[in-house]
Amino acid sequence: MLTHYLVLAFLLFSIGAFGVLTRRNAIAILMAIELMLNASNIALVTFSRLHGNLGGQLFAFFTITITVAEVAVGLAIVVLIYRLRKTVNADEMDFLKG
Amino acid sequence: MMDFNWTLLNTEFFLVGLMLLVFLVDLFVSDKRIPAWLTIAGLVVLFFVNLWAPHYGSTLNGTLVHSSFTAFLKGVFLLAGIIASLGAISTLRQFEKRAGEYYLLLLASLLGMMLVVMARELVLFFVAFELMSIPLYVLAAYDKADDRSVEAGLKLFIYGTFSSALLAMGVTLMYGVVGSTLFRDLASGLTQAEPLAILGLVLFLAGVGFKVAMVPFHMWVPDTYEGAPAPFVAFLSVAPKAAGFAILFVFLLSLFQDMAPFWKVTVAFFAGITMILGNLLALPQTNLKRLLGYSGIAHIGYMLLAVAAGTERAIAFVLFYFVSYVLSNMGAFLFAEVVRQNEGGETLEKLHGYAQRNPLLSLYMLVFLLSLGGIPFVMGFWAKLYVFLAAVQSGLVLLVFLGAVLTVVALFYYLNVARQMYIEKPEQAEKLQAPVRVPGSIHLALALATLAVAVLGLYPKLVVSPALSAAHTFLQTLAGF
Amino acid sequence: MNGNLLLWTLLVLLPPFVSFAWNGLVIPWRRAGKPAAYLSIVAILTSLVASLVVVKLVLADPGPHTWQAVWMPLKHAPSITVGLYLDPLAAIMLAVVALVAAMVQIYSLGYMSEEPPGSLGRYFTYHSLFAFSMLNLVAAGTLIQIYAFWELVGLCSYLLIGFWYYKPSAANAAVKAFWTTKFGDVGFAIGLVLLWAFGGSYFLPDLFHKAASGEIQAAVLSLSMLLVFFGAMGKSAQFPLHIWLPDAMEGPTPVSALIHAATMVAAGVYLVSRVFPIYTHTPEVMLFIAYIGSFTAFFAATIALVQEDIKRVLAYSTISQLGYMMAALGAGSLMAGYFHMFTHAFFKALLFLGAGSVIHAMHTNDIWKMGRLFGKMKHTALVFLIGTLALAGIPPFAGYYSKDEIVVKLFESGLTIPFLFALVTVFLTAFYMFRVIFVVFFGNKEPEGHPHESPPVMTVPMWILAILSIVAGFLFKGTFEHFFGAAAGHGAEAAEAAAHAGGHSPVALVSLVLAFAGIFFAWLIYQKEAVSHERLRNALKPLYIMLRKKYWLDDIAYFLYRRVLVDGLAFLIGWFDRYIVDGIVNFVTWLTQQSGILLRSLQNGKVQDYLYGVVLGILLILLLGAL
Amino acid sequence: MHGFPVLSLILAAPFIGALIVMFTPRNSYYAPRVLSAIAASISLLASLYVLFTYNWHAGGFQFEELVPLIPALGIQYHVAVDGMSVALLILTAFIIFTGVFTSWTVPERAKEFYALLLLLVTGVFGVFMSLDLFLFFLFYELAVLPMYLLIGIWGSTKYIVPRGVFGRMFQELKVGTKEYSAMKLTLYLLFGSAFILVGILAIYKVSGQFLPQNTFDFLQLSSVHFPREFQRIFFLVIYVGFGVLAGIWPLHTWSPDGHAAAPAAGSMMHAGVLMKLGAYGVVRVGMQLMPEGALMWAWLVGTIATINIVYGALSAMWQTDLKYIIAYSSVSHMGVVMLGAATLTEPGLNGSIFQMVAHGFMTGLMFALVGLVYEKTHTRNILEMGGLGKRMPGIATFFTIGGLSSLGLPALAGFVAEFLVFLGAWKSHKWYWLIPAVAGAFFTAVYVLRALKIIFWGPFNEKYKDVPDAQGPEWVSLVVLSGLLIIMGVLPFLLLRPINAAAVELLTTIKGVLP
Repeated sequence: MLTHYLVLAFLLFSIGAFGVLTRRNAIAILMAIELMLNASNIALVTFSRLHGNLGGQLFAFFTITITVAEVAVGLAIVVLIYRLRKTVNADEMDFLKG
Repeated sequence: MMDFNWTLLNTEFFLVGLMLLVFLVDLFVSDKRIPAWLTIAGLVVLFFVNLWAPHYGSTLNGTLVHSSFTAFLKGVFLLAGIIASLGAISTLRQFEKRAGEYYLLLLASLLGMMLVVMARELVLFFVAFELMSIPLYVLAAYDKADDRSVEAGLKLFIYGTFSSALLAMGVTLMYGVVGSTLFRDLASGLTQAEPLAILGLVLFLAGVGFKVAMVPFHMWVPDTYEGAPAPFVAFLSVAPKAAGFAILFVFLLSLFQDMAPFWKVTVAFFAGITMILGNLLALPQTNLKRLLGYSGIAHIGYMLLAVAAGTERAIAFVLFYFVSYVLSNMGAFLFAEVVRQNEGGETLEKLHGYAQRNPLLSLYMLVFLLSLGGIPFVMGFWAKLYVFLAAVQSGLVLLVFLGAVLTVVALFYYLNVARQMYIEKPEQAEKLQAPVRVPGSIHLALALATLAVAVLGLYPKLVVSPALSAAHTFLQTLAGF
Repeated sequence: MNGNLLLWTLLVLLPPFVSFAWNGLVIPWRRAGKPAAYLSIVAILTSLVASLVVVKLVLADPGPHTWQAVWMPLKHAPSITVGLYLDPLAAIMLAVVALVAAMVQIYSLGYMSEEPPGSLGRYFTYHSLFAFSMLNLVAAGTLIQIYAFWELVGLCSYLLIGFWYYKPSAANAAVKAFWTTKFGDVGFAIGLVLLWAFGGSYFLPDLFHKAASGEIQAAVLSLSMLLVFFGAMGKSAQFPLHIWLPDAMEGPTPVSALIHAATMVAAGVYLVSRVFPIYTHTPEVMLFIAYIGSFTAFFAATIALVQEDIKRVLAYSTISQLGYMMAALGAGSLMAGYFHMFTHAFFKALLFLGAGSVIHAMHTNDIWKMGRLFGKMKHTALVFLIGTLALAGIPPFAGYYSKDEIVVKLFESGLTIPFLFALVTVFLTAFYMFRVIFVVFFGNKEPEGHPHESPPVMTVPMWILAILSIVAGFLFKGTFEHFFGAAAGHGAEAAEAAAHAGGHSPVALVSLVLAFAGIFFAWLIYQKEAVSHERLRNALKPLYIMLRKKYWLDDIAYFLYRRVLVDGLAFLIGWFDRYIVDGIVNFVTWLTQQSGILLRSLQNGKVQDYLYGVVLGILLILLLGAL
Repeated sequence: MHGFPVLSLILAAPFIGALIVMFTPRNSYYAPRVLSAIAASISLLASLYVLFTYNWHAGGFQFEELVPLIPALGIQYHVAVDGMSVALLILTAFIIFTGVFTSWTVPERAKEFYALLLLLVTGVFGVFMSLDLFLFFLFYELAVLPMYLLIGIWGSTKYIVPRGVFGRMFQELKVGTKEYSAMKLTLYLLFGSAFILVGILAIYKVSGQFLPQNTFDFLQLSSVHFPREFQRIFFLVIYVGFGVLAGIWPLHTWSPDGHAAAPAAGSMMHAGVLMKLGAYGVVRVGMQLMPEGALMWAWLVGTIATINIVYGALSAMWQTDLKYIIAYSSVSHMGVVMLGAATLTEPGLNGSIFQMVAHGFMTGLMFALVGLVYEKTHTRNILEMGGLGKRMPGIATFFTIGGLSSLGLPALAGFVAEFLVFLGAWKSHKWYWLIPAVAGAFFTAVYVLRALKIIFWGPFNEKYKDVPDAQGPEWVSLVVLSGLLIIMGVLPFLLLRPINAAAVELLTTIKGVLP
């Protein structure tokens, strides 16, 4: 049964990764990354159950916290760039290249 | 049952104290140079404390290990921190009130680095890793009125968090395979037989590959370096990478020791393409910071060579390499900052006539370039030589040959920079008379770095012997827990 | 070498050097022109006087008088030495060189009087250097020294041919002369290396001794002496390396007289004479020399038949006469060859000076633009006639004695083909020389312009040489026979034959008849015009063209130099270097740069595309793991 | 041991000179020039003192000075000279002395120019007198690097017309420009020095097996008999490393481009002295430390040298750029040097070392002249010249002297060297080396005289009617160098005596290991 959760985690991770690669909106990309991180949270909890210790769940809390911090920073940056460029399309962030 | 050894973590506590102090001072003092110099003074004190505080051992159930290896690395981080702070003072003057944040974030990242190299437990490791990374995103976008800086921040952020997600999944898998977050359990549990363990290694390599800018995980480097403020880039280009290498050593040599044949080939391969791409891509660059970014990737390639070798000497020589790299690369970035402040940009043609406008500054840069290029009797020469030596001893002869050939390519673009300063003339002749103003703090940093590069170039033993003993204890502590 | 002789010898050798150094270094002095000229002349006259004393001393005590010193010291291998070697051969040559040089330099005062002073100074500076080098070549004690001065006289020849360097023809001729002689010297140099490696010394007495005692293997000795002879072929303009000499006439005429007639070109002959004791041990090489010499004599004479430039006629005649000398030496008669060189020096210098006098008056070299000059330039015409008679071998002029000797020697040594060549050449010589005489000094055409007799400063030296051209033959024949008659090659047979050679053999008579026949035909065609030379020319058109084209040898040489060496080999190598050797270097650089530029396009600034890099990386790691 | 540290004086004079020059006032015209001349003169006088007091009867290393620098690593300041070094010191001292005067009219940034020049020459002096391989390498790099800036800043550019399939490539690389040449030269030489470094470090490493401590000390190392296999590999490494600087085929192509682009004094130093440094390294480090390796590889060294001789001469014949002609002639003449060394015979080695000096003076003279011609006519294309003899008789005369020396005319230095090498070539195991060597001499005559004819002879070119002859200080270098060529050609034993002492010693080392 637990493998189902792992499969779910894997799917979530893949959807997240796919989203990061294909969505053009910076906010959407942020959300996709959240998905990936959440996938590992699910996996952590699953593994925690599997091994019967609490290490994984503990880890998951830390991951959530870190995710929050990352999102806070990320959104701030997206807001900044929206202010400067009036767009949050990731494809248009190509001033720096070569 | 919880052992806790405070003295082992005295630098970290001191650092936290320093952060608080800087925070408070920043709140109440309007002259933002005061928190700056406070940070620098604190870091210098810390540097020497770290140098002369031989409290080695492990604490918190062996989840944190402090040895001469970590001490050495902390020295490198602190050195980078000092130079980055010195370099930032004049840059931050335009940001008025926000200047204090820079130092706080820098110190936070430093704290993360110090912890990450000490961590021997996954949760601690991951938290420290993020503590190191997140302030860097903010710092990259520090100049929020400059859309290039913000773009650099965004790119670093997206790339970084994506990699974090990969790393998180990697660590999760490691935990999943063994059921413990302690490295000593993981070391015995992660075997080649487990497919998930292999997947864990792959994701781990991808995550850390981002941090050290291993090709093809390097693509954020040039953009971020070009866009972000130079003093920060100087820091970004060395300190997190040193941490990344320490992580690589810890994980590969202990956790994944069972998969050594696999990762050795992989790292050797990536070392090769990193050297090639870094050098080749640096060739057509016209922006100094971008050029240094690519050349930095090439340097990472050389160091990965030593990682692939994976011997005690190789570890020592990577440490040595980082000292050389911190001094010369950060020096070069600070030079770029001086150029930006004077000319309003860092493209190479801005350098025309510099040798005549400010011979001393040009001389500093020349020394850094020679060191980066690996010319004898500046430090970079020995760094490269030692790494090659270590790699040859591990039988990576072909890669060393490749590296040696690419060194000539590297000299091409380093000398090209020298050419812009010494040979090319500015378009308007009267520009030759315009002086180049060098802020005192940067001047101090440049002078010290140049001096160190030259002295250590003549007498590398000063750093080599501590590096060797650090590597020795590192392997001992790996086996010890 | 005793002190007295050494002192006089140095007095011969050094004054020209002092003059050269002074003229060369004291630039205002040289630029003044006349002072430089006087200094040079005083120096060479001093040498002349001293050389006469040396001749007297050496003839009284034939020596050889030697002296040597280390030049390039080596520890475990034979050192290379320099020194002096004086015997009658050298002493007489010293006097000849000094005498002709002195005459020519005095003559030049008149001939070059229209030159600007700076140019005149340069002229006499070169002359001094030449005199110094030539005298030292003659007195040299070691082969390496001969080689050294050999090259130096070559240098002087180059400088003097190119004296009027702004004339492209002169510039080309100078360079051609240097290259051709240098080409021969390549052989000389290799020969020297062999002699050092096997003989262990360059000191002439040592070499003579080692050759005689058989210390050097016969084959090696032959080879090295053959190679040395190549050098002589270049310098003495033997076929096929003669091509430079006619062109060398681009130089001032006195230079032609001194260097390209009397002295330097004779250096090859002198060299062979000098090391004749070695050549006597290499009969094969002697044979080679005889054939080359006699063929050159004939070959050059045929070309001389159709030349229209008075100096070129003389140049080919010089080549021809040098061929005679070589043939004589090859036939084993040192006396004949050396004696002819001795007499030839006087009358050929005389002829050139005479030609110079004519050119000076006419401002042209073309014989067809001259005519009936006898009446206008009595002195010149007379001395020219004397020279011609000597050259044609008419008794009692000097040439008769020496040339006769050669023909007889060739006959006696049984070298049939060389002998026949020599015999035919006698006829040809007389013919082409008198062709010049009749066309220039007599003939039926009035000369262009207003020719006038040259000043005494030119005619007096000519007369001195003319007198010598008359008397040198019978006056000195005895002396030469006494000193050089015995040293013959080709074994005892030849030596025996040489002993008989005094009288008038039938061969000599035939030769004389041929000479008169030559004169007669020349008279018939060019004076009497019984047969128009134009019709003759048309009748023998192919032959005429071949001769006019100088057997195409110059064209072949030019082709070899220009098309094969410069446009061919050098172009090929140069191209290969720039585009292949260096091209590879550049290509690698270019490729590196281009790949950098190409890779750069991957970095397109779009962060999501960057993330594909990460995915690619992960796939790569997995792929590596699968491997 | 010698009382007065004369070698250190030779070394210190240009170095201190460079420092002082660097701090002269920016707008002073005479200060850098006069100071450099003084520094060069001090070195010159000291070198002459060394030449005339060197005891060639005794031979060996004299005027020794030893100061330990890093005893732990066996690194020390150890200098001394033997006959070979003496000859090359003299060469270097004269070339820098004359180089200072040749560049008297350097138009801009004179003080940096002179400082770099003196720095470079310090490196050269150091290499020639170092008896410590580490020190040797340090000075070697010091000698190689300043050239980049010397060419880059004060060099001259010639655009090669892009043609055919290579056109685009050449254009993109900027082939022929001074930047290109400077970069090419530097990278090429550093490529070589990587080999040298590997070789020296290997020697250092292996020395520990035979000596109580790993050492860089040359005298100690020369007592070591390195293993055969080691010598086989590392002689080659050293040969290639130094060979690049000596211009061995096919690694020579930096030389024409570099020398052509360099300023006159730079080419003088580089072609005159630095290329010798390569040959010196092969003989000193390669042959003397690894005699067996030298024996094993003599065939290769000699064969490549003969290629150099003929190939360089023929390439020179094809060039129309005056500087390229001289540069290729250097390639050819360095072949003579290497051939002499490869013969491993007494005359050959003597000739080789003598040729190093002779060619140094000769090529120094030639580049000085070429610099003058270029400066006055502003073209390097010989086809645009012609008839210059009329306007610059002095330059023409000295050019002739230099050219004649290069084609081996007796009474000039080139002859002595070439002839000795010929003798050596014949005496060596490969007698047929003689043939290309002699042929090379002939080809040299062809291109030298051709160039002379095209440049100075022929009808006067009205375009150059206002072109002046050499002036003032420019004469100094011409007179001194051609005087030296003549002195060496007429009195070769002055220099051959010390050279011979060194050559014989080296040969004894090599023959000593013969089976």
